[in-house]
Amino acid sequence: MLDHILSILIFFPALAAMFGFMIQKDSIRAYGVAVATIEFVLSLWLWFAFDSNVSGMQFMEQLPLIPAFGINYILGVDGISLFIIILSAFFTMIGIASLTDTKNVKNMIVTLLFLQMTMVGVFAALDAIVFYIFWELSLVPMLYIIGAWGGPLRVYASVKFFLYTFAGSLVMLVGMLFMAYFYYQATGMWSFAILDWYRLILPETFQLWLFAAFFIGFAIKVPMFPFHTWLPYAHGQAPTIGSVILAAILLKMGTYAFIRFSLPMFPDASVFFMFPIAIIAIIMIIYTAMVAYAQEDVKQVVAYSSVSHMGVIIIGTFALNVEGISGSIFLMIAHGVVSGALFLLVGVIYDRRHTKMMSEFGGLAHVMPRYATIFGLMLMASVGMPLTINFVGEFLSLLGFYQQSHILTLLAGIAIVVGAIYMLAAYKKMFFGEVTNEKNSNLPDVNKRELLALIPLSIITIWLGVYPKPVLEPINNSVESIVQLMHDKSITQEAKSRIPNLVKGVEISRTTAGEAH
Amino acid sequence: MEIGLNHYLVLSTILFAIGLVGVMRRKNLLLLFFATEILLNSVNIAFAAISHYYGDLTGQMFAFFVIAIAASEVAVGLGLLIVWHKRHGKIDLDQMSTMKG
Amino acid sequence: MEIYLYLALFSPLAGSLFAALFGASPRTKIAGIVPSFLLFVSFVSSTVLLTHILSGGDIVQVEMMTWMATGDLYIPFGFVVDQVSVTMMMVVTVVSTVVHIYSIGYMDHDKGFNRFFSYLSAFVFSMMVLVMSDNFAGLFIGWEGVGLCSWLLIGFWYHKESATWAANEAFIMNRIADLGMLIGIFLVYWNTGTLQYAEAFAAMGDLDTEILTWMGIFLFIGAMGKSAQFPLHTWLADAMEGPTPVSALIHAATMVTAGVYLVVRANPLYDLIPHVGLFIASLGAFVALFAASMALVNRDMKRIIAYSTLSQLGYMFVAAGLGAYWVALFHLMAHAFFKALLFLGAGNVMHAMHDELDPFKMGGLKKAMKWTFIMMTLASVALAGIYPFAGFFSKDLILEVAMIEHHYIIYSVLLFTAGLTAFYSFRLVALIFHGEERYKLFGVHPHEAYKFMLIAMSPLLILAIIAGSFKMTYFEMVTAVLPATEYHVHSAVTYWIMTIGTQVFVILAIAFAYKKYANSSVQVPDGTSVMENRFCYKVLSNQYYIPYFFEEYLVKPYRELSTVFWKQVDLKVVDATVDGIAKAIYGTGEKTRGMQSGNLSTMLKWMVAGTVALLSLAVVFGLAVRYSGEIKTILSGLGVQ
Amino acid sequence: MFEAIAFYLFAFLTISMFYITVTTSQALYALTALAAGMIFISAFFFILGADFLGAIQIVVYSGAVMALYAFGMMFFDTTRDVKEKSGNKYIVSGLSILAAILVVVIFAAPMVSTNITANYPIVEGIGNTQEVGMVLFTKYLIPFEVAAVMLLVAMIAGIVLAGKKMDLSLTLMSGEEIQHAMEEQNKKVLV
Amino acid sequence: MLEPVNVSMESLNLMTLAPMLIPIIGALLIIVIDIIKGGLDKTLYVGLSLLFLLMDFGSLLEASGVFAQSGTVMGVFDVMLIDGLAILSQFIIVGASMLFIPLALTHNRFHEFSYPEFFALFLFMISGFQFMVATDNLILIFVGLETASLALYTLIAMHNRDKSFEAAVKYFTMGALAAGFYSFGSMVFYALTGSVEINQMATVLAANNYADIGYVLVGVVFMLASFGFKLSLVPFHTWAPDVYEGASAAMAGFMSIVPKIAAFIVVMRLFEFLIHSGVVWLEIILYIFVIVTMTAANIWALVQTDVKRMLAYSSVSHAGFVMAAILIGTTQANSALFLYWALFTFTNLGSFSMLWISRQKHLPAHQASDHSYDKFAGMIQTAPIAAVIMALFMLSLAGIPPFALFWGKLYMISSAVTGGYTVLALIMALNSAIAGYYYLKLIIYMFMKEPVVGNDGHVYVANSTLALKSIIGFAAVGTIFALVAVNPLLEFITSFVYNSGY
Repeated sequence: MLDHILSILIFFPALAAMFGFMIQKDSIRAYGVAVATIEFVLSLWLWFAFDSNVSGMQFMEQLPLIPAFGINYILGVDGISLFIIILSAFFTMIGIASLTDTKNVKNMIVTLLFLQMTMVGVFAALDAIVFYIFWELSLVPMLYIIGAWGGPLRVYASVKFFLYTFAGSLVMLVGMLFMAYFYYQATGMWSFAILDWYRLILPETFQLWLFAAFFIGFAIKVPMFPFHTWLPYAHGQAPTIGSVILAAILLKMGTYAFIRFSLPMFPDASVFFMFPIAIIAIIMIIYTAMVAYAQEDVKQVVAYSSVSHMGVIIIGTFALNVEGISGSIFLMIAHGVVSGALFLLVGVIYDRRHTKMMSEFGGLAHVMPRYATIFGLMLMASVGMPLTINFVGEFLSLLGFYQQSHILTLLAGIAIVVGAIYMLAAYKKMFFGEVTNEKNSNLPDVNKRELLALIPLSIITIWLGVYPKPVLEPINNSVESIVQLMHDKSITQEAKSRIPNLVKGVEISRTTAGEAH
Repeated sequence: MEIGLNHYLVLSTILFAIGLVGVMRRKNLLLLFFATEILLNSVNIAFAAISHYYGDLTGQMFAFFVIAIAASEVAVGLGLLIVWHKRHGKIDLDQMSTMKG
Repeated sequence: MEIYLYLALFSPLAGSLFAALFGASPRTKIAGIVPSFLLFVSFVSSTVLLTHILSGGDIVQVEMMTWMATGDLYIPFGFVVDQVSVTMMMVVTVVSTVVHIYSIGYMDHDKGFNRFFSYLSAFVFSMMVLVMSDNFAGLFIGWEGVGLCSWLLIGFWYHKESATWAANEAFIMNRIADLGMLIGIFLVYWNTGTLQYAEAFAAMGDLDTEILTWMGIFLFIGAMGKSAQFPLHTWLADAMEGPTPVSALIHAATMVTAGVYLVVRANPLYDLIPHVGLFIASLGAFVALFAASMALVNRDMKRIIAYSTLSQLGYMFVAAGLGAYWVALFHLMAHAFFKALLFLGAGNVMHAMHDELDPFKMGGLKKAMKWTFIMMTLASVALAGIYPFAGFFSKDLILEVAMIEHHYIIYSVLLFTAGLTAFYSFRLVALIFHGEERYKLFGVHPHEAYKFMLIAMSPLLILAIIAGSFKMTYFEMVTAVLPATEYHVHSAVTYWIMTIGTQVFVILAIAFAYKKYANSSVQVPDGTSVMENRFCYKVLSNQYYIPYFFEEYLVKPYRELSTVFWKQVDLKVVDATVDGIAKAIYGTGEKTRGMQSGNLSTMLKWMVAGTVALLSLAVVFGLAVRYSGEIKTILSGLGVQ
Repeated sequence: MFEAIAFYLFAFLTISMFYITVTTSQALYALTALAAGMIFISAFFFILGADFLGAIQIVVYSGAVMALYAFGMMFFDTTRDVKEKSGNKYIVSGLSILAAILVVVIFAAPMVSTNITANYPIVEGIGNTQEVGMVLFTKYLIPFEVAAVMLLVAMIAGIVLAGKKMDLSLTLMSGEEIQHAMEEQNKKVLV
Repeated sequence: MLEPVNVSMESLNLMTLAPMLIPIIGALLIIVIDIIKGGLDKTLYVGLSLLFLLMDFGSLLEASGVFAQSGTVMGVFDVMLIDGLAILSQFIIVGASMLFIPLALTHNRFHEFSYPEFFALFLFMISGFQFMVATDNLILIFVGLETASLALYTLIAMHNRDKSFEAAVKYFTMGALAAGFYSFGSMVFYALTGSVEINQMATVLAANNYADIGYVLVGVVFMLASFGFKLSLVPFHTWAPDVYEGASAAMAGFMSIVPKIAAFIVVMRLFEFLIHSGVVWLEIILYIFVIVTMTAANIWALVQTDVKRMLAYSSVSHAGFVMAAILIGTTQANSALFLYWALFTFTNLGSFSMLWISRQKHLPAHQASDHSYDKFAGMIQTAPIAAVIMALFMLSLAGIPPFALFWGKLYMISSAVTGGYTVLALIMALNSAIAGYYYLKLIIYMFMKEPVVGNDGHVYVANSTLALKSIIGFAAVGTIFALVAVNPLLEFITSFVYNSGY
């Protein structure tokens, strides 16, 4: 069973979803929770069985799919993908568990289970086409969730989300086909296996073009400035559960793909584009943070804050050293937890008041102290308070990038300032002051079902903030192998010097830092 | 002066163009079908001419089949027109635009 | 010894969590008593550690567990109790224990009693982490932790707009500085490969001065935020919106001194870059004067004390910047005691006056509040630096340092500031306790604070009086890790002239303050007096218009720019481009769908048109091929290759 | 010389006939002109030695097709003036003239006719019909048979479309109406 | 006198005729049965047609076995040409027809199916298409094409309502014009080469070294115009939306597949050699055609309000997409064409069948046309399974993996990449994104809108019978599990295409 655990993780929820059609409406929630819990337990088992000292892929599965065209069903996890898989299982579980009563609950739960399949699939896939399949497929359930359960602009938002991402990923697909073609030219064999592609050393110009093609697909997904405008709509209109999963998992696909595809496949291009991308990331960080500050709708604040945080993740990724990449992966998980929790929290108040406008609130701390506390905790995590989960990621990401550029890191570091500005302003508007709106004066505090989701998230937020080692260690091992691969593969002098060589030890990286200064 | 293949080809082209004028200009479907006959016939001249100048029978064969095709087209075309006429009492194609966009 | 270390460190956390358990329940005394007791435990443990260190014991260093480890980066939760940190621990635990006990009384009637203790103990924990950490990352944890607690406590009365505003201001300003600190930490890491103090400092000797300079600057930027140095000082005065015990603990005794602590802790670094040190000292001197000047005219009791704190922090930075780290630390300690005392006294007054803050509306309170009067007067005396109180030993030492290091400008500034300090301190005392009982106009019936609150304050009083006598013991202790420069004015005559001169100057200032404010002619100013309309007064009472400047030129533009970014850029440019593409495509469809008119004639025309278009292309191409030679000639004639 | 005269004569005639066909507003004129044009075309066939084709042209076109059209015309009652809303004449004439000119420009050029081998050469002294028959029933047997199928298709199509059964549209009738109509039909059959 | 001709039966290879003769025999049989005893139920004719198509399929299997063994076979005086292309395309033609025929068994009665002639004509049409693809003789192509087309016009008109007559007349008239173009084009090629057989034309042109490029281009222009009509390339596509709308949905689905694959084969035979001989102009023109057809049709599809018309434009766009294979002209591209079309068959027939199954006799007041988008609003609530299946087809058409058409798109774009057409590949990809919108629109209506009051979902299965359901089920299964079939399909196709020399 352990040999096929990844397949099981992928297809179990889908299968369960099919059976879900037959379940009575009354018991569908219990069914959903049960399935998601089993899935989560399986994912924990995966973690348990995972050997964190091995840097390469584990639990590999291979099955020919279209061997004539080099497409195979290849799965595997390493430290990079492991935790995102667990996170997606976790979020589906608490998402279903804390689902509020909506119309068509059955459809919702079935959709969520399908979505889970695609999420796990994306992170477990080691074949570009299999990856692409899940990548695209993940759009469909999300489209439905936003479009069917969303706010007044839901159709616009869902279509925008879908088409934007779809367009981007098609460009990426062309890139993949080119990559496969180059592989074919080099070896005479068609292959879409990522691990095969890793071995391919491309001339720099090819790298640049391919990097750009992949970049468009990933950047829209992340979303990077200026491709981010679908996100506020999607979040603003999506139901709580949609926003949670979108922010926690789906956005991570983009950044994950950068690490899985762009960096190891195009090390020279990565170095070439490092500064432009860093500048985009900085724009994301500062600009979207400012936009977030101007928002009137609390959900939009969180939505834009996601973009801002994704900027930090990108910065970390393009630090191209172990610290930065590990940090960015950790931050992916951290941001997943925190923004997921924040969206859940916004959902809590939305369920009670059916509005998300901050001007409608004020003084909620009087009425809903527990809610205010948990919100406060997540707020602090979001602004990167040490000993919360976000800090570890942010710190490492920025630390990593500092090796590449000082001034850009300084600019990127503004994240911690502007992040605090919009978050505190929003918190102040909602929770502080007197209760001005009559409708707010008798709101019930968070109930048990909501706590069911929020308490575990709070615990994770603190736990991984204080003791990130169990997660960071496997990540670190896998990242080291990727960085080494990049170093070995790179052809330009620039890239060789920018990407540290881990084999020779730390000396080289230090001198480069000294020179760069 | 010698009449060469080119003469026939040009003649064929001119007739073909006349056919095109008819096809584009005619609004009465019956008269439009006349124009399509012209198109096919003009080509037949060229086929016969080429066949003659190359001393090859294939051209004549082609023309032969074109005639057959033209004839069957007439049958089907008239059938369609009859049905339409029964319903509407007219065969003006301007009134035939319920579907558009 | 490690057990004491852990006890000292984690007792406050336990207290905080304990109080947090009662967070949602109504006020119970136990939520105050247990944390106070636990803090006392922490205090005792710190004392044990102090005695251990004093008795020549080894430095206690523990590594609790790994925090972050990736790549070459390795950050543990490591704690160290050495001479410096133990001093800080003592200061922190003493003051916080006092403040906790005091708060039981002070917050007696507050709804958020339990919550308050939770926050307060959490603060102490963060502060302990800050001072005890053995690496920069741990320092940063504490650094941010105290910031968070400060935010929570300033905004404790969150229904007050001003309080929450001040809380956010404090947090954000600190964040700006923290960014500098973070960059400093990155610099340390990438240049030394570690964040452990010991190893990092050891490695710094081999580094470029330029890098070190940057390191020093960035770390100091962090310190500037926490210690509210110009231009990041505005939050401190606004932070007085918090409950008074908070001001005493956080914004006088402990947190604001973290910046000084950082510079002291990083002394091996700053020793290597004296020019940065000089900058720090100059800034400190400037802030000392600058803050004191604002305190002169202020009409808010707590703000006056806050400015005085700011001013004293300036002193400390002068000392630290000039390399007299132990002096800075000493002043830090002494200051903590008397300033906390002063704040707590102010708290008593506030309670008595029903949260009135304007000293002009008080007067003659010495009858009603005898003990408070005594304590505040003594604290002010200590602050003014009158022999033999604590302030004398620490502050005069700083003047001497400036003198000895030949920084006469700094010296003169500091000397002048000392006079100002005396003046505004006693202006306050005079306005509150002497003169007419103006409060009667406002129908207030002041009363003395609870006995146990006064008793709780007494250790501070005692320390404020006698702290100076620890000087030699302290010196011997801390010089084990800090540069042991002794500052003696070489000529005894000069020394005496200086000392006595300073004393006289200060006493004169006090006398002047008494003369001006302790008489019965003092009225509640109504904005009409000549003085109030003077330019200087306006500048000072508006804090040099700096908050105004911040509001007008930073906050407002930021807000407006944000709105512009959202409404104009994000929606009208970025998003509109995307939608524009979509709309353009859709619009093209709408416009051209007329091509499909449904008319057969049109369709046939399209077919023919298509064919003709193809034909023309074919002919063009055919001709081009046929005449390609000629075309090439023509093109080359035109210069087209 | 005779050939040239004949060519130009018949060219002129066909062009004018067809021109009348496409421009006249009298359907009858159009039909007549078309028939005449067809016959003149057969003249070209005879000139070019494709006797069989010429005969077919006259028989099929003038005989069968024209007769069909004539019947159609009577049926549609288009003997009167045909009123046609003419669209933009410039487009029509412009496109056609352009097409003609473009093709003529190319066709005016002589062709390189090397490498051309006659696959089914015209042998002197044998009747055209014989030759045609020979090729038609060997090489083009299959197309010939398929043409037969095509004519069958056309026949069926004509019968079906013009048939009475098309008058009632089952597509537009609801289930009950169809039921009803069927019963009516059965009655008729019985009667 | 002519000498007598001796022809041995072996040299005729009469077996090559078998696949075409079977449907002709079937058609004749149906007519004969109808003459002997009229008024028989349509199920009989459906069964018979299916039977003969099955036999046809069987004979194709036989032929493919022969091809696999001995390569291309010429037959009957070298008129018949049974190569890989012919076999593959016939597989698609016959396969799609087999999927189509059961659609006659609707719950409601429609006019055309009450005629036995319908089935006869249908079978004649199939044989016409088969002749068209199984030869390289322009004459036989023409005759086959016309046989099929004339039957098709009639089949459309037999639906017997105003729109279908209008559609048939439009189709017919434009078809007549296209026939004129075809004959003119053939004439030019004949004038150039003295032959009407494509391989000989290629030989002669190559021997002349394309000296008469002007003539060649004129011929190509007219051929393009005529096949542009058949393949509905912009601007020759104008019939497509109207005819699809006027014809019954089932017939529309059929039309979007079978005539086009037949035309593709001819185009492939005709243009491939031209492109490979470096007729740059053709390359450019095809490039333009591909892009304009894909893009313009997509853009028009965006603004449609009727699903069937939308699907019509989408079919146009797909044709443009596949036309890229002709342009690229590598073995991979040509294989991609077949793969794409085989997968497209399932998906498109499936989606048109979904429309067919929901066809009402009389439109309610709120519905503007047979299959307006409004009709499908809130379908998920009233007919969830149908909605899911429909969505599936839409997703497949949009190229969402892992559904059928994705693999076609993937392979097609890959062939563009491999062939060096980078920009084309990108444009193809981006067009898929534009296309996503209109497919999505239907999904949005089905899943995210509230149903019209009084719609109990019955309308979506108004025409439902077991036969229709099984066809849809079959198509759905094919669409979902295409993944499994792609590999064998691809290997099969590639070997056939490669061995045919394309």
